[in-house]
Amino acid sequence: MAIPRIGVFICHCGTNIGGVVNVPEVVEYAKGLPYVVHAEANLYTCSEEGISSIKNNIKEHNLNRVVVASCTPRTHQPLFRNACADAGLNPYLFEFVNIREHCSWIHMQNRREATEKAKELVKMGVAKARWLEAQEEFESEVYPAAMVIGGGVAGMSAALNLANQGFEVHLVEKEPELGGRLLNLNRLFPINKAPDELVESIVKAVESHSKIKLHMPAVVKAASGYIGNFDVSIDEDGQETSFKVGVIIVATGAQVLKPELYRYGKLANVLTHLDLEQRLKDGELGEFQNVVMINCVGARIPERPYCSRLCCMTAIKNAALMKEINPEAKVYVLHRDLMTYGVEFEEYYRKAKEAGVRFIRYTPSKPPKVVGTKKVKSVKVYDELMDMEVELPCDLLVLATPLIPNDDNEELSRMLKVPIGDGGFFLEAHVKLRPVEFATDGIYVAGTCRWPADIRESVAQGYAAASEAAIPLRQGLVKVEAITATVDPRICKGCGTCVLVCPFDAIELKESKIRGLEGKIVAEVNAALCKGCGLCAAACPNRAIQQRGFTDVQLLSMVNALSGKR
Amino acid sequence: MKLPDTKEVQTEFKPKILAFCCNWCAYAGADLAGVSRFQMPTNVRVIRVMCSGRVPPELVIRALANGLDGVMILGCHPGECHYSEGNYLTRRRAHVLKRLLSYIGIEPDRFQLRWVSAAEGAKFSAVVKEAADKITALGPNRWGDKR
Amino acid sequence: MAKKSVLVIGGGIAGIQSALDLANMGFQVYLVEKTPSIGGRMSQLDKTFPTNDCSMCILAPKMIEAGRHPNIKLLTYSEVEEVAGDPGKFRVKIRKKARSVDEEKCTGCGVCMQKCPYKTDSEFQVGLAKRKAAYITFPQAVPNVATIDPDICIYIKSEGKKCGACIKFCDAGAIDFSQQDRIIEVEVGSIILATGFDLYDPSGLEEYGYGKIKNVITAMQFERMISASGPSGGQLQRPSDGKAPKNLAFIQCVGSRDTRHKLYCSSVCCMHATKEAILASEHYPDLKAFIFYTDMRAVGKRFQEYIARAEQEYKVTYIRSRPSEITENPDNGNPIVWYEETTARNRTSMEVDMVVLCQAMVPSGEQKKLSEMLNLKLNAYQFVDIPDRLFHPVDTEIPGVFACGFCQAPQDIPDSVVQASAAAARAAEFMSKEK
Amino acid sequence: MKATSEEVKTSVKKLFEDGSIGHFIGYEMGSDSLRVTPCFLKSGQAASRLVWNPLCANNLSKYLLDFGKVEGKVGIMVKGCDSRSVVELLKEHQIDRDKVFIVGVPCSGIVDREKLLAVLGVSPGEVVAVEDDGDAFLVTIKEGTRRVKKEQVLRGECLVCRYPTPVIYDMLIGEAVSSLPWVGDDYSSVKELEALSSEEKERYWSSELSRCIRCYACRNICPVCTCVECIFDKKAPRWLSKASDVSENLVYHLVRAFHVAGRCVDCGECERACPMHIPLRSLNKKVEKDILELFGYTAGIDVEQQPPLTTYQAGDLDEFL
Repeated sequence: MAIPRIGVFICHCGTNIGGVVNVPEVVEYAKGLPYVVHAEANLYTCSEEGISSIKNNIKEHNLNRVVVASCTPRTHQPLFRNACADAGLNPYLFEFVNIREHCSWIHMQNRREATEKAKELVKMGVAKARWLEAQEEFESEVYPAAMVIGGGVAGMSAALNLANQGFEVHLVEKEPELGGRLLNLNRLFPINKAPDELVESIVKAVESHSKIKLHMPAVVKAASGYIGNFDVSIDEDGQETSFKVGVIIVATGAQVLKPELYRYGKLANVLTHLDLEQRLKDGELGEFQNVVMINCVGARIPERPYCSRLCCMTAIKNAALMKEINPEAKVYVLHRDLMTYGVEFEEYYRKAKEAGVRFIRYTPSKPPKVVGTKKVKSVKVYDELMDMEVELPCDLLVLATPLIPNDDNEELSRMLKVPIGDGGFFLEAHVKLRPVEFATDGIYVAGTCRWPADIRESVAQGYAAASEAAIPLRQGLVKVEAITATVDPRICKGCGTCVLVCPFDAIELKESKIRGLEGKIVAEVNAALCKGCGLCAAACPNRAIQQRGFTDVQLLSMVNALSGKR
Repeated sequence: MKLPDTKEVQTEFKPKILAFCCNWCAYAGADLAGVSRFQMPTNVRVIRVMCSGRVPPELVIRALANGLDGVMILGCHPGECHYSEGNYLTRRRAHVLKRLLSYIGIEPDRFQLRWVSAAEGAKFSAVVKEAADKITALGPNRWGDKR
Repeated sequence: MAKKSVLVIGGGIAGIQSALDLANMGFQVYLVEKTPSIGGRMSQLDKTFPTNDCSMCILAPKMIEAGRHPNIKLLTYSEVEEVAGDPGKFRVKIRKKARSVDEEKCTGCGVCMQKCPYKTDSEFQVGLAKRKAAYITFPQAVPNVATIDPDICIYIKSEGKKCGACIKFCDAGAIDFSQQDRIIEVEVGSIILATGFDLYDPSGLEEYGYGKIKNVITAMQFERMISASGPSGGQLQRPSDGKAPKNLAFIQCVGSRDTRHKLYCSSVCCMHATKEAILASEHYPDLKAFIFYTDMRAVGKRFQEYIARAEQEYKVTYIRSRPSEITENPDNGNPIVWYEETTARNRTSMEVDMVVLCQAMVPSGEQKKLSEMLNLKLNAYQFVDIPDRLFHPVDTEIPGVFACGFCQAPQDIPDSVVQASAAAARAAEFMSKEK
Repeated sequence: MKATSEEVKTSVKKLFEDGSIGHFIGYEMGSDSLRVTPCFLKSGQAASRLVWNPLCANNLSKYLLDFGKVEGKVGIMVKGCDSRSVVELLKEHQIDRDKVFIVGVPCSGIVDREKLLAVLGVSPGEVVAVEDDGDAFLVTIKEGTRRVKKEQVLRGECLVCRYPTPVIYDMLIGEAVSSLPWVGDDYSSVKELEALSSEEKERYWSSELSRCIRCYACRNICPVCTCVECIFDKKAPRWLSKASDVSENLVYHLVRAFHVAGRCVDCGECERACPMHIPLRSLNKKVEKDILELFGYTAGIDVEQQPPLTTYQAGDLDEFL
């Protein structure tokens, strides 16, 4: 290893760091650390100015290690690694020190100690950097096919998009029919059309597409592998089928809550909107004169705090339809906040009001009460505006209940190793900027399995997931971050501990082919399967297996630096 | 066995605590604590590892023998490990290690395993505060540089 | 064979997302942004709801990636002039405005900004601060190069007779007043519109006194004020006397859901007011924030919990009422909010130190020009019309032309990012068919 | 029937003759009549050197590692504890089951040489022979034969031995012994230490560990310490400084205890080898006890059983306070 020449770049982040940590003092301190040949402060190291300073200094000072002390590697590591690469330095010779999230932002009242802590963090980073080694990323080919799980609108949109881009798509739907939730609807908001024809045209396009292989009714039984190379096996109508795909899109949808409120299921004239739509579709609704609809049934309550996003529009849609069917009918919508966001929903709401639908706002502390023993006769509600309880005659009570996660989310989550978050919906990689990606590469999420969404949002997410999935498919090659495990076969005693702890079956005991070690049984890592967790490295008794980027010597150096040892 | 009480009373003792955080949950939780500006004691220094399961007992033992006053391993909640089962293995090791450390006289609070999710910025800061308080109460680690 | 190419108009988060997706898929992307830097509205935000992630922190890596991507040609300070040709083969003329700065030579050091003697209101700081005639919009600008504003530069106005300080002090020799606007012609298979939004001027709502009552500001101004990179370094300073307010009132639906102004709901104001109230309470633990709202529209992931946190942890008070008027206490400059209590039905008032108006958001001004150029239909509110909103949510009526983000409907960042990726997918699909 | 030296000799000789083994690792008498040493045989003729008596303390299993490349099978003599370390070696693929022939001998306890000499008040040269006699040893010294109760003179691990009969063997000489009458609470000494305060424990272990001269005898003799390059011998990273101060000794012994966690079979070799009389088994017993309590696992019983620290149950104890 060449003698380390470490450059340290310390970011003010405007005042985010500089306002708390005495950055110039940290710079001076860094200059005195072993192997540091250059240290400087930047207003924003992530700005083009900061980046070019890194590049220039790599050249000027012949740096062979770079340490940036700024924010979090979780967002900025790729940027600085790329800067190193641009300047001809292997990107793995870069080390990140977090002095913002882990220092300045959490010690705003204690500048002295924050500065001391920042120094120590930099010292630890430099200690690790001294032992960094250049790494080559493992490259693997992407199998040019996708699996889309779920044949609702989100899944079908994703499948069609990828198929039209020329990729083979396996569409796996658990029901015997495509269309998902839409099939149960009577009309769609805000266009007020029946879904049948609209869905049919999409279903036809999917079914007739030469690139789409439809598996129906089918469920995913097992999935293993990694981006570019997933082995999937499904149960298709009782038969096991296996295939290979490069990417996976999860678009499994959600279900509608059947509430245990307002005597639903006990009184015949209490329906959910889904029940109502089914009856309308089947022409089985019958006569009605006084319709009351209650929103937020089972939603926005402590045990289910979220807003299901689309129930308000569903209620408005059906309320207006009730008026349309029977203009003489009295139709009330009892709501909390009315979530008619955007342009069209607001208009939709206005039109329903104009059509004579009455909207009454109730407060959760005084919820509506159902009157009647065999059937609902009336609904009592405290009207906030009138400041009094009103009793509304009712021969049809319709409840707007939220979308809730599918029961099989957890199983799928375990199988694909993707997380479930708030309320049991799938958790995306970043709620703001990576809404349709999972943290696991090569697996994407769209539609209501991620969060309640209406049709256009689900379709957009389907397309968006297809867009992210098309990237590796089109690139044809993915690179794996070089933090995978490596074995020193000279030291490995072939005990197999690493094999036992590896969650990904990435390690095997094999006869060595290395000269001088022929025939010795040693552990061998399949870089394509290794996900870089480092479990093996911690378990190996003689440390013959190491995780790149997190080696023993690197971690130990940090510990020693922190405790003032060399 | 009767031994004299050797506990020193020190004023202004600020323990130094090392926290290994897994990249996916605890480190992200620590980031969130930062983004949320949850203020907390300055004692803790974080080392990022990809999984709590990467932290070998050797490193914890070494850190304590070096004189660090406390070592924490923070990982994903059971069942939420990014690598499925890393934290379960960590949990087994930690149980054994904690008891072993206690056996030779290193107070149990000096080595802690805690679960912090990516969404638990507040929990991260609570964990840091709690550790700092407890370890401050214990006083300096007497095993550091012991001759 | 030349790469298939796409034109993305608008360098905000939506445009950046579309551009990055397509570039990563292997398409050549022309990303056109009318201001000197990409970043858009998101770059002006301090934090983002509901995680309180620092907006610039999550945006900057994407901006830089877009700036350095080999498949993205960044055309900032540029505007589309003409679109001709047919779907699959659009011929586009782009005016790259004279920056008077050589982008290759400029290092973004900012010396010209320091030395330039002429000032105007900073767009980035929403008029809360001045910028120079020579300026870099904000520190993380991509590209990080200076621009000289011809409207106020005395050198340009005097045709080189006066000033020239920037030329004198620029070590890099990057100042180039001989630059002329350039017309760049490109041929693209597909076009993505991501032109974002402008802020509705609340001075039209005379009852709220914006522009007359000093301590009535807009939400975007507040955003800059509370931001560490803002003119006051994150300190709240009310305009009349620079004092930190002890209480704040946020007024929702200013110009939105209003028959006299915009009928639609701007979709994000409930949440950004909540965020701003939280941020203010974080900076000033004793501060009291009141939010006057119509419906609290918190429909996204973790939004309800965010509101609950604002109420419980930060003691933000939500008042369901649309204030009828704001007057000013002449003694101390305090705005007085007049409103009707929902239940008591009394007209009552509240005197606060500062009022923040959550103004409506409207399609950006360039939308109209672009629609004429493209012969594209806009709806009644000037948003891009999407004929089949449900099943083709990013397709305009012209094949090969897609629209995403705020230019087609009010929406928050994640929804814009989703639509941006969706538009990229549709463009890729469209160009795959056009083999 | 107890196994005798004679039976061992004939059996091993036969094994050589019928070609079952090409090598044998057993015991022979050593420098004095209170010592046996390992002996390595290549043919049946030499089998007459073999002995089996209550002095056969050595765990021979580690020698198998040296016979990896020889022709034919290697025979080895194992007591209950030794057989368990053989299980561990098999589990970790350090030896090939097809290449070893395990001759098991049920064991009713091994004499602790130092304890015996102290009890009798004699020097080593004065003892002529030691024989097993149920709950006592018959010790022949010049003056005659004395019967010494086993509890007084057994090695520490034998006092808590739960596996007197080998758990794996190809041939068992003598009758299986199911349990030993004196074995009660396996962990009473561990519990005593556990009950101390942190300060008391610290004083105790500081004093014990301060004696360590880091000769590494405990590691070198340990049958499950099989690493090609011990982490303490590595230059980069250097886990341990050369100084043998208490902190460094602490690292050494704790890490060692952890490395054998779930693998240690309590054969007691480490403590027997320690020239400074550090109660090393105490650390190992502590870990053994915890692993049994926490995960219900005992090392060295079943080759197919997965080591406790390489697996988990979702319902494992989740309490850390």
